[in-house]
Amino acid sequence: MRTKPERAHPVLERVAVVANDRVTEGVGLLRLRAPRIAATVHSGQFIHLRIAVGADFILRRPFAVHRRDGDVIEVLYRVAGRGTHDLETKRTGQEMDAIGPLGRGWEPGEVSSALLVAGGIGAAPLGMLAEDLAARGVAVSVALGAPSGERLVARGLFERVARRVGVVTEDGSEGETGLVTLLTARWLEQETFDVICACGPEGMARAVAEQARFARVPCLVSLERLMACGVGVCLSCVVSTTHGLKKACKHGPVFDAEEVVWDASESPQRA
Amino acid sequence: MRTKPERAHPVLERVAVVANDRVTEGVGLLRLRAPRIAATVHSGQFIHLRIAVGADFILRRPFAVHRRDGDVIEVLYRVAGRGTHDLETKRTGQEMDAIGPLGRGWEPGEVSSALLVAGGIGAAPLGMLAEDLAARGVAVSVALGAPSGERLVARGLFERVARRVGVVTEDGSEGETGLVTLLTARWLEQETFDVICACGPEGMARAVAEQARFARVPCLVSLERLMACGVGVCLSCVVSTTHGLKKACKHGPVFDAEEVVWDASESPQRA
Amino acid sequence: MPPSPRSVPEGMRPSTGAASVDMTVQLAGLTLRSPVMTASGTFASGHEYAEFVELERLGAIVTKGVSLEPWPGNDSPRIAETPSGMLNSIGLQNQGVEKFCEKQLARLGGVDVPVIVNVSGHSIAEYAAVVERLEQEPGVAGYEVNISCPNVDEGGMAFGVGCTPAAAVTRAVRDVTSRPLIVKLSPNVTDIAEIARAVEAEGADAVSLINTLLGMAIDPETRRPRLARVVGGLSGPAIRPVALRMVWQVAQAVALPVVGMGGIMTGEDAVEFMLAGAAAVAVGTANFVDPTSTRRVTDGLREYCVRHGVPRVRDLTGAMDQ
Amino acid sequence: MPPSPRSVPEGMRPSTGAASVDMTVQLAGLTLRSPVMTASGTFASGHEYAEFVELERLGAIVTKGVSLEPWPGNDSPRIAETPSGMLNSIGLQNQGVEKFCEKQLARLGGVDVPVIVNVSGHSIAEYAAVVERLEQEPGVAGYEVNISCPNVDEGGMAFGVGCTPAAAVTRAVRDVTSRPLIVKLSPNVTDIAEIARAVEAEGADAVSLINTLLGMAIDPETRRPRLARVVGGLSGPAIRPVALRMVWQVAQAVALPVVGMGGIMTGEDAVEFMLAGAAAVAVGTANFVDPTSTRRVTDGLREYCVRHGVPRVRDLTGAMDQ
Ligand SMILES: Cc1cc2nc3c(=O)[nH]c(=O)nc-3n(C[C@H](O)[C@H](O)[C@H](O)COP(=O)(O)OP(=O)(O)OC[C@H]3O[C@@H](n4cnc5c(N)ncnc54)[C@H](O)[C@@H]3O)c2cc1C
Ligand SMILES: Cc1cc2nc3c(=O)[nH]c(=O)nc-3n(C[C@H](O)[C@H](O)[C@H](O)COP(=O)(O)OP(=O)(O)OC[C@H]3O[C@@H](n4cnc5c(N)ncnc54)[C@H](O)[C@@H]3O)c2cc1C
Ligand SMILES: Cc1cc2nc3c(=O)[nH]c(=O)nc-3n(C[C@H](O)[C@H](O)[C@H](O)COP(=O)(O)O)c2cc1C
Ligand SMILES: Cc1cc2nc3c(=O)[nH]c(=O)nc-3n(C[C@H](O)[C@H](O)[C@H](O)COP(=O)(O)O)c2cc1C
Ligand code: FES
Ligand code: FES
Repeated sequence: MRTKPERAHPVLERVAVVANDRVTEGVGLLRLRAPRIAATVHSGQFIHLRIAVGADFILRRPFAVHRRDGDVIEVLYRVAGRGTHDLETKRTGQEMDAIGPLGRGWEPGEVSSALLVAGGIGAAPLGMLAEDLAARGVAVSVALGAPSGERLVARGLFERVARRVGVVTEDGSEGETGLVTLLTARWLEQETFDVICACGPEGMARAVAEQARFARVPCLVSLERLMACGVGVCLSCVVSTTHGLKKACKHGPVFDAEEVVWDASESPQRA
Repeated sequence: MRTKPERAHPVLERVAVVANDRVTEGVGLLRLRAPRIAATVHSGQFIHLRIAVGADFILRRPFAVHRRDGDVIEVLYRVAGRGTHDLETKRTGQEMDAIGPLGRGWEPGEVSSALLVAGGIGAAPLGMLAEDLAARGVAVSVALGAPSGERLVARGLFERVARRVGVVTEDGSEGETGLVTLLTARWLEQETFDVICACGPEGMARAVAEQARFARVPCLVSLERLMACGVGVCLSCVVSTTHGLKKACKHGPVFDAEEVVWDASESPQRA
Repeated sequence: MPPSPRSVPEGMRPSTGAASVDMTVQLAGLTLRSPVMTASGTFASGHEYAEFVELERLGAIVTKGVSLEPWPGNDSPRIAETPSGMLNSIGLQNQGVEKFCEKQLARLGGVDVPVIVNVSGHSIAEYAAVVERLEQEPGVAGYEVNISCPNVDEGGMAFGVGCTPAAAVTRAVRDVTSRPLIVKLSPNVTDIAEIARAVEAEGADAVSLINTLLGMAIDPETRRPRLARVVGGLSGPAIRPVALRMVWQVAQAVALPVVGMGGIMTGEDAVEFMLAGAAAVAVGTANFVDPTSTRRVTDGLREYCVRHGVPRVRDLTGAMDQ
Repeated sequence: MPPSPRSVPEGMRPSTGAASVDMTVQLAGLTLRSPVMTASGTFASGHEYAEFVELERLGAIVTKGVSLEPWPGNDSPRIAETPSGMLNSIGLQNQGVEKFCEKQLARLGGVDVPVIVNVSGHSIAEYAAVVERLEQEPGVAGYEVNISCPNVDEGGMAFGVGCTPAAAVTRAVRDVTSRPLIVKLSPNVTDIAEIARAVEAEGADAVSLINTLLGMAIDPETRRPRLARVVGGLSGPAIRPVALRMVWQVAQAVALPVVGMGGIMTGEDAVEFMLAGAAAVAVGTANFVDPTSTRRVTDGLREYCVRHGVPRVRDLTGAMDQ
């Protein structure tokens, strides 16, 4: 099912903050001038960002490219710890260095309809995909889930480009009450899709993958792992698959759901 | 000779940058709103400043209080390494925490004339002293030395309050050519002083102390040591004296030159 | 350290007030008000930091190392900063046990906090002699025997890197005191659990770890070692992962309570050490960075217990989930 | 790392151009173009970083550890960040020596840089068997025998923490190859110099150090260890002082050349290791932080030599001023 677009070599680029705005509680949108990365990035790929130099935390942090806008790439980030906390303080004009574009992104192939499923910040890697699919005339449906209305992100973007956007929150503060799989289950009963692309907590991705399997719809999932190098060297980011261990940074982060051997303990969100 | 003014307990204070301006090549003047420290500081005392939190360098950095101006204390700093490099980037409004006032400052006692000798950034702890002495009607002479004219600091302040300011640079780019001891030797021949107060590279301080001894003028020197705690706990800052090892942070940084057992290897400037 | 941006999930803040956490712990026969002690050599005898923290809220004050005769310590420079840590080669500078009793101990007399005296020696006999002298002092709550100082040529670490000498020092001190006896272990060994077992067998009441890791730094500009004595002890956050691993190994190896230390900067760091098996913790280098560290660590530990519904802080000891 | 604000004093910049520094060093019979090598496990087999640095400018590429049969490595999570460092418990995941020769080695065939293969084993016989297989490969310049991996249950570090097993592994490998043989030492020992002497006696051509320090971290929120395998190896700037001290100790203890590593991030860090006695250095964790690290370290080392008028980089080895 997956076609393999030519993937450009990653580059190390000095990127400059164009804007960094609060989107909602604990979520920010960073716009980075990154002409070289922007030139070749595919949806679902990520950058490995060096947030701080000389800080006591030394590793880079991986972030999906949420959107591309000419020379600029956007990163939608949730404040989770030290690195993202520092990211929040970056101001226009400040520079960081980024390696990218990295990994294998969404490669849905030739499709005419697609269901995108996002849990919370899982919407990040789906933004560019929704735009690209819509531009290609694909009928895009988006199911957005979050714990509460304030945790919903990127709704505006999806509403702009998708044929339909459904919202589910656990506390019912916006849209239907429950988990996003409530909605996807219903939609999958009502109609067929050529592909499902999901990103969110690993439990959600897994549940969606099961629904997809049951509905016999090909499903791609974007998985998160702790990453040191980001370029396939250190073996810190392995994902158990039916073909053995694969590197999330190189063979992923997007995997065919069918090949994933789900193992909750591998996900960094276990914490 | 030394009277012992009542020394207030040091406090831990959140201080805010009021201004941070470049003074000359590699030297900056930091103005910090620090009402509690400013309230009790004596000339020659210092603060122990936590420049960065979460950086890979963890220790505080000691700086003399150069001047006091109401609620504000001034720090004249030379960019020497990581900490002072970060200090240079601080902007108005940023906060740090400081412990102070620390140590035993200049305690010249009742004098009617004083010779202040500064080598380069050694002028820092002499600023407030010059102002205080002048305010008490003491005739203040200041001998300023530096490698070159651009490395001269605080000249304006001294010219405002001192009866006389002499300048010597090693390259002759300003004032006389040579070492500052050239000037102090001449002055000490020509007239008498009730006290000499010196701060600069340890070699300079030592040379001035020898001249003072020869001229039978009491001499105080401010010494620098690497400091971890700054409050007399860790024993990292010891100075060899005729009364055994003393702590620069607690018994100093100002010592009676007569009691110092000069040992070049103890000075951090050996590097 | 900046406040952790990790926000407490709604509904997880239990209604129990902070006051309801039982912060007491038992250590070597002592009941401590809190598991947060001071690490030897980083708090002097408490007086200097009394301006920043209430000494009475500490679990215990552990003094700077004391020897029989005055020791001059090492040449300067004695410290160097390293990434997230520092090296020191103070070399146990102290005025000897007589002056110590006369000055420091006397000064602590009025303070309601257990005082544990850290004891050094060049020989087994010296350790015992220091303790014998201290036995006459009612103000001493117990001893921490330092067999792990990397900064002296004779004695010090030499006793801490082999089972036989470690056992011998412990025995010699045990023979002259029935007060609580903590032995402080060196991390510069292949198997720290083995040393812990050896001192346990000779009657130690507790072990504390880790002392500093032996390290070094050179100034490329001068080509000279940054410490006059060339090598020194590495402390601070940099060593925390090593310290935590050793606490975990030792806690599994012996029945004795363990005092954990090494790079503790926050309450959460202390939680890590307790989960790994420490009954109490000590704060060292953090005092230099922030003189209120002991209070901050204590408060952070209590808040953690409140947040997680832990009624007694001692319930954390060894409670790592594996 | 930010550029050091320490400015070069006027008049100290010698007129000699950068090109005039002789950067070659001798190591275990090999002539390296530069003393800067890669640390095993942090550079894979070079291919991934070829997009960021010229492999031909490296002193040598040291590959990820290779064993006889494929090893799956440890469970995830396999890394955790710590102050100025990181823990890893990758566990020597590799595809086995056959696949290694077929894929990685073949791929490096066209690259003009010495390839040193890092060798692992669960048993002495396995080490020898891996090397025997590699002897058939002309593309192998030498071996680094890893007796110090803290991340596997059998073998690995167990061989590196005692003189007898360390000597036995060295002997077994020496018996099957006359190629350059480097033995990689564990820092998790009481006396690393003693182990170095033991492997020297059995015919090692060089020693490399340090491998990672055994460490651990716990997530207070979940109470679980941050690594699935609980303990892992600490690397990065945090361990540099310990690494430097060990290099200095070992360089004094043996006549063999020493490859120094542990937290090298800049050219000046490399200078420190050489001054302490290293003939060459390896860059590990820094590659993850900045993929151009090997180049940056090489350039920094050369610039240091220019600035200080050092004609041959090898003149730095052991040139600490004491
Ligand atoms: C390929 C990829 C793409 C990602 N894209 C995005 C994105 O577009 N937007 C976004 O907000 N986040 C994204 N993440 C997650 C993001 O990398 C982490 O939230 C971030 O690294 C946390 O750094 P920190 O220093 O703030 O938190 P830390 O203090 O390091 O950790 C805080 C919490 O975040 C978790 N965490 C740490 N590292 C990762 C990681 N690599 N992946 C997932 N969780 C982690 C930890 O387990 C812990 O619970 C992505 C992760 C991967 C692997
Ligand atoms: C009591 C006291 C008062 C001082 N007052 C001033 C002042 O008013 N203005 C000023 O510019 N500097 C002052 N110093 C020196 C100042 O503390 C150091 O320059 C500063 O700590 C260097 O920090 P860094 O991180 O920039 O440099 P680092 O990278 O830490 O070191 C760079 C260089 O500075 C030297 N150095 C480091 N720490 C000290 C130290 N504690 N004392 C002296 N040299 C050191 C090192 O040996 C090295 O050569 C004072 C020092 C002391 C002890
Ligand atoms: C400056 C300094 C002095 C020390 N002096 C002693 C000492 O006298 N006796 C002792 O047992 N440990 C001494 N230590 C070790 C500490 O008590 C502690 O074991 C070590 O620093 C690790 O903890 P930390 O990382 O929190 O500092 C000293 C440490 C430092 C930094
Ligand atoms: C992710 C990772 C994997 C490693 N794998 C190996 C290995 O396979 N064989 C080996 O001898 N050392 C291995 N090491 C140790 C490094 O080669 C090096 O000795 C250590 O990391 C210290 O250097 P550094 O601080 O520069 O990283 C590994 C280190 C890391 C961080
Ligand atoms: S993050 Fe290093 S291999 Fe994937
Ligand atoms: S700096 Fe700690 S005693 Fe002076």
